[in-house]
Amino acid sequence: MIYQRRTKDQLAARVARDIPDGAVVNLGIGQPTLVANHIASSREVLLHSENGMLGMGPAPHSGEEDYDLINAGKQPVTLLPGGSYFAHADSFAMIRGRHIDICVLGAFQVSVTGDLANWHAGDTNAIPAVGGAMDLAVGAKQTWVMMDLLTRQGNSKVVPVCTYPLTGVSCVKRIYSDLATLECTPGGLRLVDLVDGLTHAELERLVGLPVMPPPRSPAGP
Amino acid sequence: MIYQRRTKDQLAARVARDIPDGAVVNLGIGQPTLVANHIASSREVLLHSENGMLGMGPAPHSGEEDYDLINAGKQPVTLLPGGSYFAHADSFAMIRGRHIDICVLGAFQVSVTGDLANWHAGDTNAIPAVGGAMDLAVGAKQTWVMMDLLTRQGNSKVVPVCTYPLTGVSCVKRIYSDLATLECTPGGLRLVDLVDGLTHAELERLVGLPVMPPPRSPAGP
Amino acid sequence: MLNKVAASVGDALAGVEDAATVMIGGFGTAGIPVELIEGLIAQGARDLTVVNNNAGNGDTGLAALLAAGRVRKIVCSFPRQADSHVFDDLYRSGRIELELVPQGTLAERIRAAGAGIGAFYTPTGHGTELAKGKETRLIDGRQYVLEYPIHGDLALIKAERGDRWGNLTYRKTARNFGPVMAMACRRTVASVHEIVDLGGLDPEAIVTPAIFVSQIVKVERRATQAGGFKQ
Amino acid sequence: MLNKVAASVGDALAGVEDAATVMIGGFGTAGIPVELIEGLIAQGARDLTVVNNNAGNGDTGLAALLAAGRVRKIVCSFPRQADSHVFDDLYRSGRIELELVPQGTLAERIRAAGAGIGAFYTPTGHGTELAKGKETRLIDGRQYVLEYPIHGDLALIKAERGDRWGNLTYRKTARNFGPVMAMACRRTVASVHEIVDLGGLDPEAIVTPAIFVSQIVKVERRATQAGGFKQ
Repeated sequence: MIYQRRTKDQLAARVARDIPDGAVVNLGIGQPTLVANHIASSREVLLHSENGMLGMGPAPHSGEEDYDLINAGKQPVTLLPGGSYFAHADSFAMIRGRHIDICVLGAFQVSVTGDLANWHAGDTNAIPAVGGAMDLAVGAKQTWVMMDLLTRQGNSKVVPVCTYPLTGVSCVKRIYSDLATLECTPGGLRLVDLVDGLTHAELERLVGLPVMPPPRSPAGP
Repeated sequence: MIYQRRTKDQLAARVARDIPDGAVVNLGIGQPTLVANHIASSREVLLHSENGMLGMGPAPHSGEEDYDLINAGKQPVTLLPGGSYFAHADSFAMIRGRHIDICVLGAFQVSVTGDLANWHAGDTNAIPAVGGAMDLAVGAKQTWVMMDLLTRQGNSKVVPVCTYPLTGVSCVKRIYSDLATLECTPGGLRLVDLVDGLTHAELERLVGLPVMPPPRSPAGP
Repeated sequence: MLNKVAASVGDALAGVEDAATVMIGGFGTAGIPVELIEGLIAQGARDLTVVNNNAGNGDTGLAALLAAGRVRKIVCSFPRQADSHVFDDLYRSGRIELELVPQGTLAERIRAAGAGIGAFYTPTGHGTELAKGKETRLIDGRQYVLEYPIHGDLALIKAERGDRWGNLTYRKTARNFGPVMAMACRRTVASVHEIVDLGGLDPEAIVTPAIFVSQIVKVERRATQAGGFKQ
Repeated sequence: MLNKVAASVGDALAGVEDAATVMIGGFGTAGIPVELIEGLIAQGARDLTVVNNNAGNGDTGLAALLAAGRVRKIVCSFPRQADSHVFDDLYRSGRIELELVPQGTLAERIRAAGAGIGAFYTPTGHGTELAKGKETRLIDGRQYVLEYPIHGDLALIKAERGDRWGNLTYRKTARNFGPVMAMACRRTVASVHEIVDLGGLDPEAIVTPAIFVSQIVKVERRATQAGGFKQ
């Protein structure tokens, strides 16, 4: 059967669909920040940036960049009316104290029970850098991962046990990928949805792991 | 020989004399708050109140009381230009983090090595209340006690070992009393000054403890 | 649309459960959310654990909640005041439990709950009766006591201005415990004297960001009243 | 009279000792006290331990301090950036020591130093390489790692406005590590773009109260420059 991978924007839109009105969300850095562009205008979502801002708005118009107003990825952003600035210790108190409803992170690997590896690809020559990932992974009420399901070499990034250094243990609740949306549960992976044309059996073959069928009435986030 | 006890105001003035220009000072509640009235106008001292204020000013004029602006003793006060308000956790971070140069507290008993008892007179029937005394006692860079040297019954409030429940261990540096100023050192009490007419020998008789003579050049605070 | 403005105190306090831990802001006369306490009395929840710096003044506010027999236990630093007769009577007759906590440790334990800290070592209280039975540790030559967070089900706090997202500012020393209590509870209800449009609060001067607030309710400004002095 | 205004960056930074622990504010492009770092390079102290979220961008500021060979060790959360080549070279050639700390743990360890906390338990990093060898503890069903404060000798921070007592406000996300670093060091020097008269800052909106600041120095405003992205 023929199936089509979700594009990065389609994937971002898929994530955005599950973010409820009024949620406080941290979109980490890199690819997950695309999610902000796809939140329905009917929903009011408060974006938190760990460098000290709640109510983050979109990128400024060209020429209006203010490099004192940046997101965690160090890109210039804006602040919405109702937004606030605070210091780093307060910002991470929000994270660690479980006040962020959802954070969306990229990943190198996720285990079936929700262990996350996203800060270090295990290359001993690489300069390690962790940023706020470890705080976000264990601190948010729900941690979602957004990634391609397979590496360029075709290996599954969802694994029985992570082989890369961990970011957090049993912290990922959902995996939004280009091919399927999966839930990590103590009992293993559970399917949420598949791209059109991809079968459950084919998905299991790609990830090399059993995937439980979705519960009868699909759970919201 | 005849000697005269310092009045409460004379005692407050004696304490004030030792507070250097630019110091950050917490005057606790009750008698020590009198010290504020005696700080020389040539010195700028920042008064901290643990309920969330730095740069506390004098009592308001009658009729201008604002009960949203009170000191730790719950009396209406004012804020000087340059003053600031902050929350309780931040206020006690200042205290515990050793940012207060001097705090002045009352006491039931002080031991020769600087143990302080000032929150509970040991009466098992009494309702206990500690407030911020334990934080101030161990948190300030210097804790000074301001009290009468003797109880109404004539017993010394400076004791070999406190019999009342402790507020803090080895935390009092100086005792300013109606009869003498004393320093608590690991080696025991050391005299700083006496009221006119009181001899060193008579002081030792009153407190019932040996008191070392002052060092040759009297130490500043 | 995110709108945390409750129509009334009654609406804001619906559903408080028996045996809840309720944090109530205020220090002395300043920052007591009187209207919210009255609302809690009307709402009827009982067997409460209350966290507050004091244990009530006179016969209103927290004292009235105590007098109504709704409070099983109080966690505070300074229950004894000139006019704390309601608490005094309950305590002396063994009808209320008291956990006495040094004021800075109280604030820090509440912050720890809000900041996701599992426990912390403080020098405060070491060697005193209030540290009896607690773990201690020598760190860098100094003795510390291990203290645990205080989590709450509900915070009732008095703020000054708010917006529909729940951002708050306070007034003078009425700020006191509001900001940390708002962090530490599953639900935080704040009274404000003014509700402003979104963007009406300076983003540099918001003290409690929206993330910590569940509902705000406007109450009329009454001048804060004088109350009992500590000494 | 209490006057913390230094006449120049040079005056403000006199006497920094070799082997000092220097905390430097800033996250990405925002809040980097460039003029103070330049002043530190000119002052000449060496064998420094630097605490900063990053490890320098391009060839100016912290990168220039590193390039000058003044830094023995860096404590940070995110050294690797698009243009962190100065650090990268030093690190790969073994000429600088790196202590990598999760960003929230970094902020909290600095706060702990400022707030007199002896140590604290955080859930962050449990079960990861960054918690290797650290004490852990199960609290209320959750695993925590014991972390210790980071104390500094000198904090260099960039603020927006200040007064002669040392009160500070910040600008937008340039606030970041400034307030906690100011608490955690024996001496804190802040650059500001404006010095106002006492009372010129709103007491409700002062972010860093005077108590945490040793000296302030006015520097000309230059627009904050773009810098390396994380990814």
